[in-house]
Amino acid sequence: MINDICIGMAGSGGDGIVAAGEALLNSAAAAGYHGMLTKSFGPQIRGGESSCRLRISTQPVLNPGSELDVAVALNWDDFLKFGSELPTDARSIVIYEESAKTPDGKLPLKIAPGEAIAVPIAAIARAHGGDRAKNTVVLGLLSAWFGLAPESILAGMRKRLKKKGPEVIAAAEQAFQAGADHARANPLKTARLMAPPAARQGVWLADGNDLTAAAAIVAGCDFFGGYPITPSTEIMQTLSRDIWAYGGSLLQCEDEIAGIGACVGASFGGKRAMTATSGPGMSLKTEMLGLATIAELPLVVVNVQRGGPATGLPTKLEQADLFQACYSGHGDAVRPVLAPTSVADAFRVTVDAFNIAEEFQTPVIVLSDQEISQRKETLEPIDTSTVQLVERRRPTPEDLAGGYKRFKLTPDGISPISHPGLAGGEYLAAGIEHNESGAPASGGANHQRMTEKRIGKFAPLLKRRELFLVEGDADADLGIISWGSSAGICREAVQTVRQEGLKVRILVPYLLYPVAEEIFSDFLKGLTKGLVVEQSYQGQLYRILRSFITVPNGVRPYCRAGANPFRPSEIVAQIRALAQRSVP
Amino acid sequence: MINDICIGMAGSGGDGIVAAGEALLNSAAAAGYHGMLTKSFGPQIRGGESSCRLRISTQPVLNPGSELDVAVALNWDDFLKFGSELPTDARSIVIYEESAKTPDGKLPLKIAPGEAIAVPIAAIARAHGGDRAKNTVVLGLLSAWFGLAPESILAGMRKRLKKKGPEVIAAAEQAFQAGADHARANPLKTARLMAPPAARQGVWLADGNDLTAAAAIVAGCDFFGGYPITPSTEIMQTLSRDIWAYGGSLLQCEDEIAGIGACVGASFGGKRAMTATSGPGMSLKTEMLGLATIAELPLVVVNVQRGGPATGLPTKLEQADLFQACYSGHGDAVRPVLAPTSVADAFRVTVDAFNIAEEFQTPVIVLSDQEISQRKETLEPIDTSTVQLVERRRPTPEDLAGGYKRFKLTPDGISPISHPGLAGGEYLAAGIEHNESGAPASGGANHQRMTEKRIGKFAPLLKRRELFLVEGDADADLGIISWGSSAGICREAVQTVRQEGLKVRILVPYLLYPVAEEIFSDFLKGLTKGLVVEQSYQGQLYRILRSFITVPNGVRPYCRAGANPFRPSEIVAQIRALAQRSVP
Amino acid sequence: MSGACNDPKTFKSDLKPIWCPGCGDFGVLQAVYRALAAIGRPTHEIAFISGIGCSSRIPGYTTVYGFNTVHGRALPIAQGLKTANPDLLVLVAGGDGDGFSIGGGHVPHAIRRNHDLTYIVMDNQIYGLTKGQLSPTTPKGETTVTSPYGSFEEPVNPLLYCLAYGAGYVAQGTPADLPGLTALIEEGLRYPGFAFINIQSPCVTYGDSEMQMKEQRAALRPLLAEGHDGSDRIKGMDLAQQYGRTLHTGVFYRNPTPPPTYDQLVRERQADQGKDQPDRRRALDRFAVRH
Amino acid sequence: MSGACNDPKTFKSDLKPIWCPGCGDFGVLQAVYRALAAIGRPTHEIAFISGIGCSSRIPGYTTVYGFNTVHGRALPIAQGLKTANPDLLVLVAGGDGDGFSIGGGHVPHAIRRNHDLTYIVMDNQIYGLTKGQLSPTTPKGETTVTSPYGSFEEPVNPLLYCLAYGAGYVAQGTPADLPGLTALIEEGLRYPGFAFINIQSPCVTYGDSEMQMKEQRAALRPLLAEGHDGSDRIKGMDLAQQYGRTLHTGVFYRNPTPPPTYDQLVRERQADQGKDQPDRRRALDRFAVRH
Ligand SMILES: Cc1ncc(C[n+]2csc(CCOP(=O)(O)OP(=O)(O)O)c2C)c(N)n1
Ligand SMILES: Cc1ncc(C[n+]2csc(CCOP(=O)(O)OP(=O)(O)O)c2C)c(N)n1
Ligand code: SF4
Ligand code: SF4
Ligand SMILES: [Mg+2]
Ligand SMILES: [Mg+2]
Repeated sequence: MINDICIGMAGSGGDGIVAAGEALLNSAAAAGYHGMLTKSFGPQIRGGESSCRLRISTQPVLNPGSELDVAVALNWDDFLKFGSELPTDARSIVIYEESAKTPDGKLPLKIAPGEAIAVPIAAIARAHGGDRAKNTVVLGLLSAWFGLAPESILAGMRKRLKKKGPEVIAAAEQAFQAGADHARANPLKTARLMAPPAARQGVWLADGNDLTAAAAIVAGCDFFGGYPITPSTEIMQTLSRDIWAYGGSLLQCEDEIAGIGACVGASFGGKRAMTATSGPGMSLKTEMLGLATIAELPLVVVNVQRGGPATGLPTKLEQADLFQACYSGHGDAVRPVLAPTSVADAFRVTVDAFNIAEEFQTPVIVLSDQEISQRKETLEPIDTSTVQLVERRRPTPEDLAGGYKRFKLTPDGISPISHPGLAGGEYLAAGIEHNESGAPASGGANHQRMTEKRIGKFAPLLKRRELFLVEGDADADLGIISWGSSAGICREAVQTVRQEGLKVRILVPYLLYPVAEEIFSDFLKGLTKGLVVEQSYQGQLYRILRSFITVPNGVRPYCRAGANPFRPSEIVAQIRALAQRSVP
Repeated sequence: MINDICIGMAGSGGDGIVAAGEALLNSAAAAGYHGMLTKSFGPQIRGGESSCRLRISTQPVLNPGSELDVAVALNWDDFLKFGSELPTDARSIVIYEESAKTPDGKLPLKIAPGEAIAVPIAAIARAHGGDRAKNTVVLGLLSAWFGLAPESILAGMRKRLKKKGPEVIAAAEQAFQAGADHARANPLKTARLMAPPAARQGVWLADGNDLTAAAAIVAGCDFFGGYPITPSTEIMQTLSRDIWAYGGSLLQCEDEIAGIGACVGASFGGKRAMTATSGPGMSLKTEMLGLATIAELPLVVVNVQRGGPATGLPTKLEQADLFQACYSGHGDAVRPVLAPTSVADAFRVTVDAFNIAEEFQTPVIVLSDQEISQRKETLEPIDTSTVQLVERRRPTPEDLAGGYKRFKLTPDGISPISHPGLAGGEYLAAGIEHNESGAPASGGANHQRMTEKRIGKFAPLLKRRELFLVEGDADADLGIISWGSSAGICREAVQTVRQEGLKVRILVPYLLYPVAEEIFSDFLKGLTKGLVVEQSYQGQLYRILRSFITVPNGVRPYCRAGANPFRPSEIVAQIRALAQRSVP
Repeated sequence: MSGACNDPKTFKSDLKPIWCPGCGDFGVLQAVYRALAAIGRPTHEIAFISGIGCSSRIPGYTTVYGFNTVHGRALPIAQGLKTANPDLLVLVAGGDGDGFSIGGGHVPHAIRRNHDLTYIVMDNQIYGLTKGQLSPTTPKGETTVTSPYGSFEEPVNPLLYCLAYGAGYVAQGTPADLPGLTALIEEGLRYPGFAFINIQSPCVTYGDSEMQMKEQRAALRPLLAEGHDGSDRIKGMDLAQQYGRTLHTGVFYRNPTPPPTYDQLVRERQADQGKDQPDRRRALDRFAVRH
Repeated sequence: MSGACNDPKTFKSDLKPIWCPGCGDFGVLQAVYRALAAIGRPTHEIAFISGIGCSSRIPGYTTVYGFNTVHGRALPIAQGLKTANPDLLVLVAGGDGDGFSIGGGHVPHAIRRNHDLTYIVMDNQIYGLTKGQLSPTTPKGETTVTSPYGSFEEPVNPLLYCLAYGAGYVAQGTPADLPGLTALIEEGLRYPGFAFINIQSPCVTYGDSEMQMKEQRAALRPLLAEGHDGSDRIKGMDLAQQYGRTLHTGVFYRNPTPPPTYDQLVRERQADQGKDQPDRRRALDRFAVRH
C-alpha cells in the first residue's frame, strides 16, 4: 500500500488528458483523498500539446511532488515537450501508447524507468466509443493499477455525462471498464495500491484564482476594475459572474492603468476595491500605485506572477516580481506585499490584504504566482464565520466639526478618512504633496513629516507574527527561508530531512514587505547555514532581506529562473549536502 | 578680500530677481569667476514668488553653498516662503527693501544676521526707469558692496538691451549706477570685497538639462522621443531646436509610454535613441523598459528626479527614484543606472550612458535631479575631440551567412545585432522569451541561459573604476558615500574637514547599479564609521549597497526627504560629530 | 460644509487660485460655481475629479469632494467612483493635453460605456502648467517651445472625436460668454449619460493674447443662431469639422432619447443577481466536493 | 534571405503558425505575403511591428524584420522606427483589443501625424489569446467569459474612429475574400501616409462558428458595388456607421490629394536645418562665455 502518488500525463490537445486529470482529482477528493493538479499547455490556443501532473495522497500535500511515480504518454513527442515538468526517474512506472513504440522498443527517456508498460490505449478506446474515449481508458488503467477510487470516478463520470443520455454514459463506463480490465489482466511487477483515505468530514477543491475571487467577496470587495492577462484573468472572470449579487460592481477596463484607476476611484468613494493582473500589467499600474500611496487610499492589487521580463513566459511560473512589488514606484513609498504559498493560503492572504489595506489606508500587493493561480488543490473547509473584517478609520463627528483634516498627523500615522457622500468630510485628495488639510504644500519640513507618516504607519504590521510561519527545530543551525509556491516545496523537504534526523527549521513569510526585521532576525539567530529558496534568477527576497537585516554568511540564495520549478527531492538533496558541509 | 560668496535673493514674479541672478552669474563667469545659480519658484505659473541662490568663487564650486553670506529681500513675504532654501545665519548680511520694514524694525528671521541694511530699492528704481529697474538697482548694490565684476555686468546689460535702443540702455546704466552709488555712500560695517578671479583660458556656462541635450548630440543621438514633464522638459526643448541639423529627428509623443516606445522603435532601427522624463513618466515607462531589456536594445532614459511619490513635489529636489531605477520592472532584469553629480558631469555621464547602452545592448537609466537639471554652473571647457563613441556590435558577414542568430550565446553575453535595412540580418525581435534565433521558447533551461546572458553581460562594467570618484585619505577610518547632487555637497564638506585635520575619504559612484561590489568593498575596507548621504527618506543607496556588500555597522545612512537640501555646513557638522564618536 | 446649495458662493473654497491673471480658467470656475448652484445638490454629494495641468487645479477651488489625480487619468478614476457610487454627481475636468494626449485612450471607453459623467475640457491649445509646449490641439505649423520651427501634426478635434465615440451630449463654450457656458455645464450635469463640454479657455501666458477674451467675444458663433438645435448628430459632426477655425458655441449634439447609463445597467444587474440576497460568508460553499 | 521579392513564398518564414485550425488570421497572413510580393521590396527593407495577441504573432511568420512588441504599443514603436528610418517599408498589425482597447490612445496621434505606415487590425470582436474575454468591438449584450450576463457597452467603431482621426486611407477586408484583401493591403502599402485596414478575421475558437468564412462570403457587401468609390469622406463616415451590422468591404476613404507625410516633413527640416553641415563635436560651443 502506498500513501502518496504522483502521476504525470501528456497528449495532444484533443486527447482530453487534462480532463482526465481533473476527473481523477475530483473523484479522489470526493473519496476523501488530499491532492492537487497542475496543468501545462503548449503555446497554441487550441490543439498542440497538453499535460497535467496529479498528486494524490492520504496526507495533506504541499506541492505537486518530485519525480513522477507514474507517467502516461499518449505520444512521445508531446510528452517530451514538457521536459522538466514531467520528470521520470529509475523508480517511475511509465505507461505509454503501444503504437508509439519505437522500432527498437527503447523509450526516449534519459533514465530507464522502473517499469515501462505499452498499452494499446487507442485500440481499446476505438473498441469502446472511439478515439475520444482514450482518456477514459487511461482512467480505467490508473484506477485498477493503483486502486484509485473507481467508484468515485464512475459516479463523477455519470454526473458529468448526465445530460448526454444513458447511451453515452454506458459507452464511457465500458471504456473505463476496458481499461481497468486491461490493467487487471496485466498486473504491475510490484503492486502499488493506494491506501484508502482517512475518514474526513469535508473536502474542498479549488484553484488559486477562483479562491482569490471568492475570498474577495468574503472580504467585502465592492468593486473590481481590471484588464485580462494570463495567468490572472480567471479572477476577473469569476467576479464578473459573482460580484453583482452582493451589490458590487466590476469594470473591464481598456487597459491596466484604467483598471487600477477605477479602483482608486471606487476606494476614494469609500468602497473596498481590488484589481488583479500579471507582470506587464503591474508595470503599467506603477504610476497609479504611487497616487494611491500619497492619497492614502486602500486598495488590493493581485499580481499573479509569470515569467518575465516583458511578455516573458506568460504561462510559466516565476517569482521574479518581488523587486517590483517592493520598489517599483518613483519617490519614497512603502506598500505592503503579501504572498500566498498555496491555494488554501489564497483565502487568508486575500482577506489579510483587504484588512491591511483598509487599516493602514494603503495599496497592498498580493504576489500570487502562475502555479498557485491555476493549480487545483484539495482544501480543508474554511470557516468563514470567524473572519474579521477591518474597516478604514472613519472620521468622528468631532473630526468633521471643526474643519476636517484628511491627512491629520496622528500618533499612529493613520488619519480618519471620509468619502464622497459623507457630509462635512469634503476634502481635496491629490497626487501632489499636501498638508494635513489636503492643500498642496511644497515645503521640505511638511514633506518630511508626511513621508514619515506614510511610511511610519506600518510599524505595527512588523509585529504581526501570524503573517509568518515557522516550522522545525528551534535548536537547528540550518534554516530555510522560502516564499510563494516554492515554500510548499521547501516545507515538505524540511519535513523529509527532519524525519531522517537532521535538525532544520524553516521560515515562510506571508508578509514580504516591509521587512519585519525582528521576526527574520529572530529566526536567523543561531543559524550558521541555510538557503533562501526562490524561483528567480536574482534571488530577490535574499537581496531584500540583506538590505535590512544581517544574514549570516552561510545562509545563501538558492534560486534559478522560472519555468523549471523546484522539486522537493532537489531541495532535500541541497539540505543534506549543506548539513554535511562545515561552514567556517 | 573674500574668495567665495553666496547670495540669495527673493521677490515677486515681476521683480526680475531671477533675471538679476542670471545677469550676475553671466557677468561673473565672463570675468573669470566660478559660480552657480539655482532658482526656485512658487507654485504659480506667473507672478507669485521667485528666488535664486548664487554662489561666486575664485575657486571651482561643487554646490550652491551653505548659509547665505548675503540675502536680498524685495519683500519679506516672498523671502520667507523659501524657508530652508534661503537660510541666513549670524554671519549673513541682509539687504532688504526699506519700505518692507516692520514697525518695530525687527527682521522676521530666527537668527539675527550679522548686518541688516534697509535700502530704498523701489524708490531708487522709480527715480531711474521705474519699478522694473529694481533688479538693476540690486545689481548695482551688490557689485559695489562686494566688488562683483561691475564692468562685466555693464557689458552684459548693454548686450542684452542692444535691440531696445540707446535710451533703454542709458536708463539701465543709470539705475545700476544709482544702486552702486547708494552702496558706496553706505559702506558695509566690515568690507567684504571679492578677490579678483584667477586668469583663466575659457569659461563655460550651462545648466544640466541644456548640457545633457548637447551631450546627447555629441554622443551621436539620432532620435529623441518624449513627453514634457517638469523638471526634464528643457532637454526635449533644446533637442527640438537642435537635433534636426545633425540628421536626427524627434517626436513629441502623446504620453511617456509612446515616448519610450518610439525610442525602442528607433533603436530597433539601429539608431541611438534617448528619452527624458521625471518620476511619473518613469513609472509609465516601466513596461517598455522591460521590452528593451529582453529585446536587448540600446536606449538612454534620463530621469530628472523630483519629489515623489505621485505628482509629489514637481519643482523640488529629491533623490528617491533610485529604487525604481534599479528595480522597477517585472521579472529578473538589470539595467545600468548612472548619475551625474553636477552640471559638468552631465556631459560625461550622458556620453557614458550612450556608450554603455550601445556596448551592452541595454537601456541605461541616467538619474539626474531637479537641482542639476536647472542650476546654471560655470564649467571648464569640455574637449569633445577626445570623446570616444562606442558602436553596438554589428554582425560580421559570417554571422549573416548561415542563419543569423540575433541572440547568439557568446562568451561575453553580447550578440551581434542587426537592424532593418541590413540584408541577411532579418530576425524577430520580441518581448516574449526566445531562443538564440529569436523564436519564442518557453523552456526553463533556455530561460535560465537567456536570463544569465542578459544579466551576466554586465560583468565588465563592474570593473570600470573611472565610473567612481574616490577622494581623501586612504588611511581614514571614516568615509562618506554620496551620489547625485548631494555628492557635491559632501565633497566640499570632506575638503573642509580635511583642512581641519580630520582624516576622511569619500566615494562618489557615477555607476549606481549594478552594484560594483569590489569597488565599494575596497572603499569600505578599513572604515569603522561613515555616512551614506542622500536626499531620500529611505536612504535608498544605502539599502541597495547593503544587499550586495557588507557595510560596516558604523557606516550609517544620513538622509531625509526632499525639498530641503543638505548644506555643506550641515555635513561638516555631521562628520565632525562622527569623528569624535567612538564606534564599538 | 454649510450654506445654501443654490448659492454659487457655497461652492467656493478658501484656496486661492494660482492661475495667471487673465487666465480663462477663472471664468470656467465661475461657470462651475453657478452651474452647481443651479443644480442645487449639497457639496458632499458631489465629486470633482481632474488630472494634472493648470486647468486640473479647478477641484481644489471648490468645496465639493475633489480629487486632483495624475496626468490623463481622471476619467478612469471617475468611472470607478461613479460605478461604485452611482448616487454621486460626478464632474470631470482637465486640459487639452490631459484629455486628448496622455488621457486620449480613456475617452472613447468612458463614452461608449455611457457613464453618467460630465467632462469639461479647458482647451487652450497649449500645455500651460509645463510652460508652453505643443498640445494636441495646437494648430498645425504653430511654434511652441517644443516646435520652435512649427509643428508637423494636424491637431486633434475634440468635438468630432467625441461625436464619433457616440457621446450623448457634446457642446462647446467659452468663459467669454459666462452665462452661455454656465448653461452648457448645467445642461451637461443634467444630461443622463456622458456629457462632453469643450471650453475655449485661453492661456494668456503661453498662448493667447491678453485681449483674448475680447477677441473671443467678437468671434462667438452660437450654434443656435446658425439654426443648429443639436438634434442632428451628422450635422453636428459636420459643424464640428470647423473646430479650430470657427468658434461655435452651444450644443453640437444632444441625444433626444438617452439610452440607459452604465450605472443604471449596473443597478439593474445588481437587483437581478442579488434577488436571493446571498450571504458573502457563503461565497466559498461552492468549493465543497465532500460534505 | 534570398528569393525573388515578388514571390509570396519569399516572405514565408520557417516558424509554423500556432493559430487554431480555421482561424481567420491564416488568410490574413496569405494576403500579406501576396501584397508584399506585389510591392516587391526585399525583406530587409521591410519591418513588421505588432503588439500582443493571436493576431500579433503574424510578423514571426514572415521573413522580414519583425518585432512582436508589447500589448497595445506597436504604433508608437513603429513611429519611432519610421521617423528615424524613413526608407523602410513599415507595416503594423494587431488585434481589436491591442489596437482599440489598450492601444487606443495611440491611434489618433499616429494618424494625425500622418506617418507613412500601414496598420492592419485583425478584428475578431474578442480577446483570442487570453481565451475569450470582451473586446472593444464585441457587440453590446454579447456574453463572453468576462460578460457572462451580456456586455453593457457599445462597441468601438474602428472605421469611424479612424475616419474622424483623419486617416488618408481607410478600408475593410476579410480573409473570406482573399484577392480583395490582398488588393486592399497592397493599396495601403502604396498609399503615401497613414493607411488603416480593418480586417474581419474570425476567431473560430472563442467567437465565430467554424462556418464563419462561408457566412462572411455570403454577407460580403463590396463598397464599390454600392457605388462608393472612396473619394467622399463624409459618405465614408456615413457608411462606416454600419460597422458591426453590414459587412462592407473595400475602401471607405482614400485621400485623393495626400498631404506630405511626417517623414517627408522631417526630411525637409533636416535638410533645411542641416544645410551648414554642423559638426556634432561643436554642439557645446554655445556654452562658452569666455574664450
Ligand atoms: C505622467 C505625467 N506626465 C507629464 C506630466 C507633466 N505635465 C503636467 S501638466 C501637463 C500638460 C498640461 O497641459 P494641459 O493638460 O493642456 O493643461 P493646461 O495646463 O494647459 O491647463 C504635463 C505634460 C505629469 N505631471 N505627469
Ligand atoms: C500589458 C498587457 N496586458 C494584457 C496582456 C494580456 N493580453 C495578451 S493579448 C490580449 C488581448 C488579445 O486580444 P486582441 O488584441 O483582440 O488579439 P487577438 O488575440 O484576438 O488576435 C491580452 C489582454 C498583455 N500581454 N500585456
Ligand atoms: S499658464 Fe496659461 S493656462 Fe496656466 S494659469 Fe497661466 S494663463 Fe492659465
Ligand atoms: S483563439 Fe481565435 S484568434 Fe486565436 S488563433 Fe484561435 S481562432 Fe485565431
Ligand atoms: Mg492645455
Ligand atoms: Mg481580437
